[in-house]
Amino acid sequence: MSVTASSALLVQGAGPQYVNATGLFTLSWVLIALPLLSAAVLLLTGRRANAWGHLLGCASVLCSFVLGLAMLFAMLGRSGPDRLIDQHLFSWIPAGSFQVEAGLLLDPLSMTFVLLITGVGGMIHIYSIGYMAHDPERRRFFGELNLFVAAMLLLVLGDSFLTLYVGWEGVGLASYLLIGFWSYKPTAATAAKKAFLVNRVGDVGLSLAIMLMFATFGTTSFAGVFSGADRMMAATATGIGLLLLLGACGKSAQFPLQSWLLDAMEGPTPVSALIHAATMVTAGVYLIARSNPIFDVSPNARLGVTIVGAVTLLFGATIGCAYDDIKKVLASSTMSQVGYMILAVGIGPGVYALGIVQLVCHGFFKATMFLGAGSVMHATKDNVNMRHYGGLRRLMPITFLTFTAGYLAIIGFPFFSGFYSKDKIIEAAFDKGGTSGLVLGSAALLGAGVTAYYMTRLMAMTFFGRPRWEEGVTPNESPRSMTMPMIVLGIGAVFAGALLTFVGDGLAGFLTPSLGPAEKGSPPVISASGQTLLILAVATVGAVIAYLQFGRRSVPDTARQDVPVVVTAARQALYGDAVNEAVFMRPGQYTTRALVFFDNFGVDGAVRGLAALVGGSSGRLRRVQTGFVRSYALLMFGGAALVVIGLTLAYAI
Amino acid sequence: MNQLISTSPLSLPSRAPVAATEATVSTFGHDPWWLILGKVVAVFVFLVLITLFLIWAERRIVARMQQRLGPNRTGPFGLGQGLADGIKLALKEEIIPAMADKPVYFIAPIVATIPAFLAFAVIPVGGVVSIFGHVTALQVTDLPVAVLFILACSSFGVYGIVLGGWASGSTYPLLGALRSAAQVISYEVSLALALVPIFLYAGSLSTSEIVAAQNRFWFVFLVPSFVIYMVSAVGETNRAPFDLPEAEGELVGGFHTEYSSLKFALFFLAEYINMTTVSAVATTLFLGGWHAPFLLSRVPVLNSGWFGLVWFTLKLLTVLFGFIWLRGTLPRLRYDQFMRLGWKLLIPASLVWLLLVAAMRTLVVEDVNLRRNLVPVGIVFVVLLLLVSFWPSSKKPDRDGEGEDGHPEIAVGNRAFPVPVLPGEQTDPTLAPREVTRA
Amino acid sequence: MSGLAHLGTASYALQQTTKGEAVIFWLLAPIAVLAAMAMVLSRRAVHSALLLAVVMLCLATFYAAQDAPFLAFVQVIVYTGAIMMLFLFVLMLVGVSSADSLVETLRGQRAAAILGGLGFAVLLIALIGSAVSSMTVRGLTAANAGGNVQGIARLLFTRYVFAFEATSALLITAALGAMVLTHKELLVPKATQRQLAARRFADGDPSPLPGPGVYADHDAVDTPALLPDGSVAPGSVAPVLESMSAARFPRPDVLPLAEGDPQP
Amino acid sequence: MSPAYYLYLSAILFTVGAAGFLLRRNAVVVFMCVELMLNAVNLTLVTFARINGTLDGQIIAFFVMVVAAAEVVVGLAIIVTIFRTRQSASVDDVNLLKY
Repeated sequence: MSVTASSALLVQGAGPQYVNATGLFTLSWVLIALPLLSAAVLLLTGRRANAWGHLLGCASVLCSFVLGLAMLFAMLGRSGPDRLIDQHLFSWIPAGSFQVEAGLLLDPLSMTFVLLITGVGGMIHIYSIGYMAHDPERRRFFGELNLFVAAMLLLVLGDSFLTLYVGWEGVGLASYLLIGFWSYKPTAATAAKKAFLVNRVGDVGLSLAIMLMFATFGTTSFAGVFSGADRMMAATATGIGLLLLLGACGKSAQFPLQSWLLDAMEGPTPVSALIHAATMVTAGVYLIARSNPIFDVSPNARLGVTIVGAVTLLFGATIGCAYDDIKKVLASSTMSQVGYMILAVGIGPGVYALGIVQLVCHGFFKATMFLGAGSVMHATKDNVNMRHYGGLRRLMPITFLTFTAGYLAIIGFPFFSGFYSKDKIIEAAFDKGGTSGLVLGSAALLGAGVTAYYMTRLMAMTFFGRPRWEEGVTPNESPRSMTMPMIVLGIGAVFAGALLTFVGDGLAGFLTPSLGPAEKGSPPVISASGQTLLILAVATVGAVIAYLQFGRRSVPDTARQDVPVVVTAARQALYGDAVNEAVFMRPGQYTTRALVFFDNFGVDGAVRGLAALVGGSSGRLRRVQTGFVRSYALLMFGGAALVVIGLTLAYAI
Repeated sequence: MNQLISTSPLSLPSRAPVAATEATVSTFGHDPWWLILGKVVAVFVFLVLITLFLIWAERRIVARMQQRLGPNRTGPFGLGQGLADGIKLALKEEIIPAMADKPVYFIAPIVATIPAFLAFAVIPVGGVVSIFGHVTALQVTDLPVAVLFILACSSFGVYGIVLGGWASGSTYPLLGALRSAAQVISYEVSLALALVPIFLYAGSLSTSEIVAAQNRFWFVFLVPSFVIYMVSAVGETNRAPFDLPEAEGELVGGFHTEYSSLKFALFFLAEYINMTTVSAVATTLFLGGWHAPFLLSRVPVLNSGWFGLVWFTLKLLTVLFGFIWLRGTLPRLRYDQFMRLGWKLLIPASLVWLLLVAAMRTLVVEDVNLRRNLVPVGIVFVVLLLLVSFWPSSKKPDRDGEGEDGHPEIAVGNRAFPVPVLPGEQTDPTLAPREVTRA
Repeated sequence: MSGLAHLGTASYALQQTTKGEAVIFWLLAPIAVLAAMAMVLSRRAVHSALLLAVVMLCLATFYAAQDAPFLAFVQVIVYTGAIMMLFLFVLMLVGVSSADSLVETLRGQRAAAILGGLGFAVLLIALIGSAVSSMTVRGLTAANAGGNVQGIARLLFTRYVFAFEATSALLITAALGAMVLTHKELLVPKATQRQLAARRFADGDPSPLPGPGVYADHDAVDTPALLPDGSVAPGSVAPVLESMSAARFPRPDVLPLAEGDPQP
Repeated sequence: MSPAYYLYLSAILFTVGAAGFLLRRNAVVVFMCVELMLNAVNLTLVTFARINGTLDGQIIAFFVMVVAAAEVVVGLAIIVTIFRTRQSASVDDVNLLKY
């Protein structure tokens, strides 16, 4: 599509109308600049900043949070449509007809993310002060954390897909750096590399989607793309949507690009909490939610999203049942919970907001649990094996309490935040109607039961039962810098769901300008209260089974090997790596070998033949190179004679 | 720039109009054949006579300086000594070494002698006179590039020495020849450079015009040029204290060790004529040529024609006396000292001086308005530069060759290069850097 | 020589030179060609150098005859005086020991060179002949009106000033390059006189080497001294002279070396 | 006599120099042959300066002389260095740079 036609589309477009930033909102760039500046200072000043680097890192994020809060209140003072605030910064790529403007979009959706990132992020920063206290590279850690926060803020604040992409890559870089923070550990270095590579696969999808957008609309800005979205062909929309989904899968560790997340737990626990639980892995959800006008055009793409979400939520939950590594259990839980979000944003208009509610609640309770896990590890000399825990609830009461808050939230215990977020999604899945609704709803329901099972297992193995600590481990409660954030986040885990549902119009209402109004679909298959009871029942069954298995019986120090095939498979992360290897790596390897063979015998054969020809002939010709200057001179002389002959002939003619 | 070269407005306040007695290049080329022949013969005779006189004079003067009498038996005051020596030399047995390269051995003395005579062809020995009705200058000929001619002759004359030394097939002459070659190549540079200021002032390379340009002021006021020229000339003619090619103490007789009889006499002749020639050039270029000195130049009769011959001869003999005086006074330099003097002092000094003269000439010729301000500043600058350049170093160069450049020497242990001990390196006291004890 | 410079300034027909110049040309051109050929064929490098000097002098004369007096003397001063002197200097450093062998070692090189040379000369002359057939000689009378030196100076310092400066830089570089190339690094401290004396005694030969020549009728430096038993005293003749005498002619007057004596 | 004769002379001298270059093995003599060729070219330049009535040819000849001086200085230094290490001044002995 030509540029002029696309600009015509722009003019007539009926997409969201953004208002220009005024007043406080012109400072939105400061939100990003603060952590970025801090990151630059921390990474460039070197050891001189060791003494105060962590404080600067925390302060910058908290300042951003305060600024974000101020903006939230300013935004609440505006009416609905005026809440879509766009701030143009500068002309980024003015290359002929290809004009890319750099700008920031501050709307309810990005505002939600800003507060989540800076709020939860700030808590985790504070937590890290204690957690990383003994690490000689703590300053660098904070620098990279700040870099991550800045990139994540750019991701959610950018007003075009290209800006988003910069942030997208930025968080990928920061994630790589932070997973590999202890790069002297080969596992950490490998995990970082793996995360980076798998993410690249997703990024290719996103970049292709952006290119496709540019080819279609002539622009990559949200305003331009969305205003033209309703007039584009469904096939194009499906293509863009599926490519965006691929990007989201990579970043959010969704099936089939989920394999990196488990390995990413090699990074420091605050990283797992911030990046791999609360914020970065939700970027895919943000992307799909943000791109809702595109998905609105293509039901197929949306179906793809729901399938990915449903598969992943079961997938992650299954893996979570099998692992003994506390962080990996939480990671697979994350995978599963993000699957719920993806499912939610895949179901369609009116349910987007539920996904975001789940996202925020998950941010709280999962961060709580990760920090709790970090606290437990801190107390047990960085042991991550749950079989070596047990009976920690008395020794680490704060950790236990906050973790319990997160636990109750995640399994959807009534009036805890998960109850309001996850259960709504299951209901929405059932409410979608038809076969797909039934299947998706059942999957989500089953997932809730499995979630209850593995989380109960985790609780039982960690905090109950007899101590199974290794020698020399004497657990005690973590320092206040660690417990304080856990308490704050734990409170969030308890109350966030209720707050976001019942205060004012709730988060869903707040998000209406960005994501459209929450619709009431066809009348529910099962009544709402019935659904709630069903979900609770399933979760209770899961929890009870886990309690019987792990709470009542003593937990052996090593995992049993004579287990069913399913358990073995789950312990291998359902063969995610093996599938990757079989589906991608091996064919690629064989293709490469075939190409090498062809290269060696086909291309090189021709080249070598040519070379042999040249070499053979020059082998004879080189005899001319006698090393005797006088022979060369004779040749030169002959050449000069030829020139003279030529000149003479030229004169003669 | 062009103005500087093509026209010759002198910086001197006023230049007297060229008198009828002054010659220019255009004066020449009109003589009848017999007159040219006469001049050539006259110059030849003049040179031979002055050589004979010089042989006597040198011996007498050196003898006086050494509280001796010198030759005083042959003729009045022993004046016939030179002639007697010449006859004796010519009649001696001629020995040709078996190892000699005969053709070269033969032509070497000739090659040495001819350019020595040739160079005198462009020396003006007097003003314009009338000979049998022909108005002509007392000079065989003149060229627009006469000074270059003289330089060419002197540079060619050294072939005689080099070839003679080589053709003898003997070691000492060869060493003498080598020294001579290096010496001539080195000193010709400073000699030629010393002459360039003259060209800048005279605006010509013709000897007669240079002499004419000295009508009022002699170019001897270009003192650095004069000094450098004289020092270089001594080096160029292999005279003491720069007579290294024939250093008796080391090389027996130097390049002419194996020569005898008439061939040796030719070398002898060539050396004295060369001495005469460079003195004549000094006279011509720096001492006003045939012009009468100072106040006498105001008298027209004394400053023209045949009188010029007298003044010229007197000046020439004065300069020649200087040569003899040097020989009687100064010890011979060592070879490396000699080379250092040439390359490290004379050439840089003449370059700096040339730059200074050129700058002054440019200022004068271009009539720079600021010259009143610029000239003093420039002079101060150049003086400072000279001071800095030639300020005697507090470090004495090591005379007995034990240390290079006076730096403390570092004893070489088992390492290939004399490098200082590196930090952390094993310092074996026997290998440690130490100053070599000076004798 | 003195009159040559004026030959060029004399007026002459456009195509023709003066008779004097023609005489000089026909006198010197054969000399130049013969000298050049002799230079190529001469076995001793020094002779070659001398003959080349002769060629250069002839060319200098031609320059003078062709209204280039400045160049003529620069030719003598720079080429004959400096460059050829440098050649002689180097020859004495490196090539005094023997005459060159003229036996050709590269197969076909000599024949090819001679044939090629002849053919090339013929071609070149033919080319010049066809090129100059329509030539008009303008002469330098106008260009040299202000004097040859002045004319050259004017061009040199205006149109060719950059080339002039570039060549000056080249000369400096060449001088430094030659110094660097021929510089011998002193790796160990120079032996002092004391050390030299000590070494001489340590070597067991404190006295000077035997001097040359013990015959009454031969006291030349290349005549070896004899030991009491009549054999040649080793080291009594400088090695350079030994190789020269061996290379140049046999010496019947030198006693044949005794068996087992060190060969010179 | 036409000035063209100088050109013929220079052609002959150049050829002699070139042939000498091909025939002689002593590096110094070879070098002299190069100088002979340069001189022959100089003669051509001077002659053409006269034929064309401008001094440019003489200027070029002057530059040739200067450059020749530089060339000789470096070239002879190289010959001396080679002689010092190999005790030979033959150009045929310096033949390591070959197939």
